[in-house]
Amino acid sequence: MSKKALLEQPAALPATADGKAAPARRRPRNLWFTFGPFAVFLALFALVAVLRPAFLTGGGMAILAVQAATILLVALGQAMVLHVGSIDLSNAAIVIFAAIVLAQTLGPLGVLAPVVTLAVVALIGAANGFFVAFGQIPSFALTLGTLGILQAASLVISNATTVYATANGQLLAPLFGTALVGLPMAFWVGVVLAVGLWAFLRFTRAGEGMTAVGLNETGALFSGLRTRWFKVVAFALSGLLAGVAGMLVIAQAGAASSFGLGSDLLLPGIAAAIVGGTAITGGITNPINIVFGALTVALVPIGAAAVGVTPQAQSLVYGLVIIAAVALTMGRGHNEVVK
Amino acid sequence: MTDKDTGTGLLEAAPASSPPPQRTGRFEVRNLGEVLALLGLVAVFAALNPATFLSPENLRTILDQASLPLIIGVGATLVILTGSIDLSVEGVMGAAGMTFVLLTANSRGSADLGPWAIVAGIAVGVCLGLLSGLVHTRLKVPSFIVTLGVWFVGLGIATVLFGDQAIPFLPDGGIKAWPSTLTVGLPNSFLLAAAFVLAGLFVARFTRLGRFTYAIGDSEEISKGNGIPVLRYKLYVFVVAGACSAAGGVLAALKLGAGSATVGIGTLFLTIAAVVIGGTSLGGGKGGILRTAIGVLMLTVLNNGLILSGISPNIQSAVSGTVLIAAVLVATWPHRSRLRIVK
Amino acid sequence: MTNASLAPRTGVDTPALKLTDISKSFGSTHAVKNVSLEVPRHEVVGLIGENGAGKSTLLKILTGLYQPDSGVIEADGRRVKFRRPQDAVAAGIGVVHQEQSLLSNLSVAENIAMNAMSSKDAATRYGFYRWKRLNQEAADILDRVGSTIDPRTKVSDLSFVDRQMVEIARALRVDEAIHAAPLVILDEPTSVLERNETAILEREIRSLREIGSVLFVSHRLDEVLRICDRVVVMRHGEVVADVRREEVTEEDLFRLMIGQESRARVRKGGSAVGAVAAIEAKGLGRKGQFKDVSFAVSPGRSLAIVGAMGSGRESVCRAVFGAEPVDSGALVVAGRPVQGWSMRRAVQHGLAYIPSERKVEGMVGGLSAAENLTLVHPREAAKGPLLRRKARMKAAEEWFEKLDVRPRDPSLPLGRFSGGNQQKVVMAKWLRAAELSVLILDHPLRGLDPGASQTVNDQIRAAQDDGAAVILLPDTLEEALEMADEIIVMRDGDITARFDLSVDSPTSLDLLEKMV
Amino acid sequence: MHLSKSIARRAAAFGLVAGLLTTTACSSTTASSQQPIDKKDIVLVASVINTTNPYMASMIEGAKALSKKLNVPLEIVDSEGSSQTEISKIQAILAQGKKVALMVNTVASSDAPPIVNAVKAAGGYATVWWNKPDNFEPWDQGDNFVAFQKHSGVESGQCTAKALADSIGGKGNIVALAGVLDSTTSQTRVAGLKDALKAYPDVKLLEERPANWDPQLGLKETQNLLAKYGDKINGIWAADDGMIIGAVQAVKDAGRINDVKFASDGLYPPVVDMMKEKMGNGAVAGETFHRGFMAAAIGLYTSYLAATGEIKPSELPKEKRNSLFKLSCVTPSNFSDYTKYDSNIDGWMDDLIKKGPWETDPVPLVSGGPEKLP
Repeated sequence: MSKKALLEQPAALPATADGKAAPARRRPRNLWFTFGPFAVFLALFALVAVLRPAFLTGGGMAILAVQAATILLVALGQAMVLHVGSIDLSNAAIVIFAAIVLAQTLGPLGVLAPVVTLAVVALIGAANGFFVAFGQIPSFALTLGTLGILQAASLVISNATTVYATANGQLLAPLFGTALVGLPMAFWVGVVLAVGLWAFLRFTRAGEGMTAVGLNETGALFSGLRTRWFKVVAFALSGLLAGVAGMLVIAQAGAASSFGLGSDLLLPGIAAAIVGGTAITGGITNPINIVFGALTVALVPIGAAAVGVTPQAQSLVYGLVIIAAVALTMGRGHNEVVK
Repeated sequence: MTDKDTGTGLLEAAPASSPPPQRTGRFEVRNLGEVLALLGLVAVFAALNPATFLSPENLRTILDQASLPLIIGVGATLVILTGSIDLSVEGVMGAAGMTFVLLTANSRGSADLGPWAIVAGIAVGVCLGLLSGLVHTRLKVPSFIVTLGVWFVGLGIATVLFGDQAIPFLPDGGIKAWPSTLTVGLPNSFLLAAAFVLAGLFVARFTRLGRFTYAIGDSEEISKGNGIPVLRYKLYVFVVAGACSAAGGVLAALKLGAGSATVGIGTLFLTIAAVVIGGTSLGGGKGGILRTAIGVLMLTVLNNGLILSGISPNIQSAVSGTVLIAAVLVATWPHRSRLRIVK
Repeated sequence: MTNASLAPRTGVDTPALKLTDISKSFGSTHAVKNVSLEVPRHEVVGLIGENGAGKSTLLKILTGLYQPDSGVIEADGRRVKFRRPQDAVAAGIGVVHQEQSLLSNLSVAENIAMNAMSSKDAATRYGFYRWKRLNQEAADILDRVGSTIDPRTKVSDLSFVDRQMVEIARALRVDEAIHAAPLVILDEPTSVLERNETAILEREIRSLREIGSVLFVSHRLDEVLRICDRVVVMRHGEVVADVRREEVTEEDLFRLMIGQESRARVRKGGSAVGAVAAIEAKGLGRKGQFKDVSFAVSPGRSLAIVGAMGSGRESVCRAVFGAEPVDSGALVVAGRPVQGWSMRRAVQHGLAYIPSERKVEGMVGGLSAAENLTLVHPREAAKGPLLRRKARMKAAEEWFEKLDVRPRDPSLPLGRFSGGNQQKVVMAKWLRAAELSVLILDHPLRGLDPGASQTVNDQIRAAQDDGAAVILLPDTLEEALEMADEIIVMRDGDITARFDLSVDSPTSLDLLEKMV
Repeated sequence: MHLSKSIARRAAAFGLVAGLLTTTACSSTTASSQQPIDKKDIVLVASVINTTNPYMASMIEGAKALSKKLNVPLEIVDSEGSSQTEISKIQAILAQGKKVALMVNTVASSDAPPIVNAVKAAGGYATVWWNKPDNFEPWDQGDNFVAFQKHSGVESGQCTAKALADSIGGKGNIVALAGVLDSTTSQTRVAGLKDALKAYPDVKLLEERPANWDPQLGLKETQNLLAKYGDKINGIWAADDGMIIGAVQAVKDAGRINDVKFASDGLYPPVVDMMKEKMGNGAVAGETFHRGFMAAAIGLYTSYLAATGEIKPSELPKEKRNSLFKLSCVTPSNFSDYTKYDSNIDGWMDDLIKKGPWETDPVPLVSGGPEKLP
């Protein structure tokens, strides 16, 4: 490692020699880091609104918010894991798992069901983190494995069919039933959580510790920080937020099944996190911008359909827009090497 | 310029204070762990299903099913050796496969370029690889997200090509029969895959492209300092990967005998899991194509064996997942240290 | 296989390298200002200067990594422009970088050939390798630098000095291919070498002078005076002196370099032995690293451990700090034996470790200097789990004053400070500890210029006065003799000698013979 | 640190978006309209699971044909196999303020409620095909959820199973390829299969594997099953022709096309050809006939009638709101009676518009749901 570390140039010649490695801190760049995701979303939204004014008047924003809500939660969880330099491929599977568990417990346990569910999935997430931190298994490989295990678990407990939240559905109804300034409560839940995470990263020692881990884990380790536990926390948060997303699934559909609503949140989640300016290298994350990341990712298919792109071409558009959006907003890490 | 060993968060840094690895053999099989694991799996399933597992038909099935991930694994390994990753596999397969089917003799009668159809299919893959590579190297977008996007682009192309007409079928006999025909008792599909693996090994060992791939994976900074045109070679690697995926797509289309946008379904995670199980480090620079080949065989044997042993499909993914974790755990256990950084 | 015929011989009087008014600036900072210098044939020219004096930039220009804003470079009397590293290579300039610049997962032969290969070379044809030839060529060159490394070995399996040899071999390899009279640039090659290894290197450099010329960059003044025929001094990006060796003393150079008198060396005796040792090792052992290591350091006293590469002394320090496990023996901190020792526990017990791998282990370059400063011991910078950003900034600014850290902006990412200033911050982050009991320093002065070195040493002494026990792994024996109250000599994981400097006063030679 | 320079800036960004949101506050409507809609405001929407599966392609075809006949604009929604995409795209169209007459082939049954609610909120009319939650009945949801329609899965399973069993002489071993594990359609068809096999004690169902409706997976699973049971397999049953296409390929590769029989659901054009050319001397033993274009048209037309007020859902009998449509068993001997419809889609559309959604041959309404498992 030394060899690579030593490559850092003396400060006398800033790494900005070719402008690429400009550290996040330099003003203009920083301003873009702050507003980039918002600007990109605004631009896309405006584009759709111009091409289809009806989209705006027809409550397009509200529909967008509904779709963005689940993506946002998954993306926030993913961002926390990315922030400590790992990745969680299993969080979408956790969403489904949580939804199924919730659907099955909602009847018998009532109000307790969500609590129990969240506790369970938080533990699952923590387990992921534990294996990564203490088992020293690369998160990519580990969560790829847990992904399979969780899928199986969902199939087994749901008996491979659709599970309906028969009783106490009203407990979750408000999430989509009630609206604030025209947007469903579910979305605001996500926004509040985003702000919370932002404050956590910025104003707490643990948050700063996580940032340190993401930027240079060895350095953090030699500073006597609980780097391993920070990872566990990050993964646990990912699980927890996935659990909340699972609640939204039930609130939205009243039922869950292994391949149904929510089973395909993994890629949108990652995309949203990165469009939201999260550096895949870790240590650079702005949860608030992920709100716009999620909105952007949710907007692309809706917008494409709204402006009437032929169905066959829509996933093509999706791919291109995501690439472009990321190219514009991504947090290019603290180093020039991009992998 | 980097405070950290890894270029991307996904990747695993070298052990901080582990003893230096021993001199490697000619090819990258550093230790026989993977091979033994493979043999172990074979032994177990042979014991569980004495009648069926080792039957020639079944072995052929295994080899035939391994052929796709083997071909794609060659490209995927090269990309991962540079420390990047290529998620676009399934999309590229779809696009290339569809292109091929529509340009060769098919039930839609859209066109018949004969062998040129294959070239066209691969060309599509090369272009998509080029796209990934250019965006990644020039715009400095992490390969993870670029190739994620290209995945959708590829699927989109396939869907557009498919349009809203009937499924294009390949006529019976002729080229369609080729993959399953046996030569010296082995299915052509597997022989093709073997050829790809050997070619890959040659590239990795005897060409600048291959050696520079390792160099870049070890450290892009130092490689630059050594005058290696890092970006250009990364681009090459993505193109090669695109070509491999495309070849896989064409082969898959041949096997299916029809055009399908989802022809690559399930290949991506299978391949990446194989690379990881084989022991190639996601951090780049360490590992090799032969390892991946072994990983592919392990997973194919496992999948096939589970079916033969009548494991319920519901829990099959769990078993594979557990094996993946176990394999990685075993492989990395010796490197454990309180200073080891694992992403 | 020297192909002298190919070499353009424009007369021996034309310098191998001539720079005229080279300038390079980044934004507002002038890294290099109107630098002119000559490297005549068959001469060793020393280039010295503080960190940030512009040496590294100049070298990057000479190796084609940077293009100068203005000025002329002439090699063999011909104007050249280095756009890529290969161009410099083609002009016959080979570099031994300050950092290890070898690709550790490739073979020695490949590394030696790499530069040439990535441009044009007989060992690869149409992008295909010819291993036999590659290895043969490598073997020949290694032979010339008197090294017996198998060219097929992987670099990651080599010892440090062997790697240095490979680097030099590669620098020559470059010229072998194209030039008869090479110019080899050595960028602080000795800063990471142990004394005895340095000796080998010096011999090497002298032999280099016979075949070509050498530009030797360093800030070990004694060395420069020993090795070089001429010395060029840089300060603030400009050449402030260009003198022949005979004309100057170490003192002069020091003054030229940092523009001030060096402080006289006061040997610090260290306070009287305290009742309980702050840290005590009882027969510590770790398989393959060190065995049966025992020592005790009382508050206010300092222990230096010296030894060559592979003596295991680094490993001992890391074990004491909990960074490496021990198989045998016990550790006693402030009189109490400790179990389940880890870095976190160590920090809680007031141990501090300043690693040699500063950028990787010592700091988080992406965080601001202030954040680094309060990472370990937040103290006033945090209230429970919450951070107090204002208080932290205030504390940071105080330390910046105290240690004269430049630039004076604690909100900059620490990664963007120069090595010396980084080290000051790294020191400070440990010295902040209210309960600092043991200060472990692993090559604290490595790569630091004299100015920064003094500040660091002052801080060590200060900590010592405040009752901290110090364990020091010095770069040089002089450093050990200057700083320590007690010296342990290690060889191959064993302790071969102990000197209590308040009793006996060994010379560096005494130590050296116990080391090798 | 890396997050932002100052809270103020963050707050600014936030205020901005908050502002943006409030502007849209007024626009979200929750009023559900019961008034008949003027024809020119209506847009037909057909939502399919993907565009590449032959059945889906046929559905799109039917939707297009109907919209041409009715001269009402049409929007196709491609769910790309994802509930998320499905719902968001439908909502996107709703967002444009037009009144929709929707036919949706739901990706998963749990998608129905959110879709129906969204349509209701936008004052449109929806008919759901194939999948919906059991307890989610149109008559509980008001007029905007016009109807739920499907062909009986059990029947499909039964008649294909019968044909297969007979073709292998009432004796032998068969394997089954199911669709996506949690799909009710697949489950009911498998249930029908197992039920019919009760009548054939000598026919053994060796194994049942999910192939997710996908040809590629159909190929792979069949390869594995052939490897596992070798010549033991006399017949292969699939829940849908998409998978049989892969299965046939696998059997051909194994060179056993002449001694394995197939039965499946849907009578897709490629399968018609197989029957025509007597592939493997009649390897395809049994099929069911029902058409995507018919299903799509019936669904769309039902919604359309409700939208124009020509029918009032609340006054319809239950079997017209949760309906099972006829599906015909096809054998190599009689398939030609059905293929004629493919060549004359327009004619069939006229028929549909003349007779209404529930009386058009060959797929008239047979009974009311929900479907009972045997």
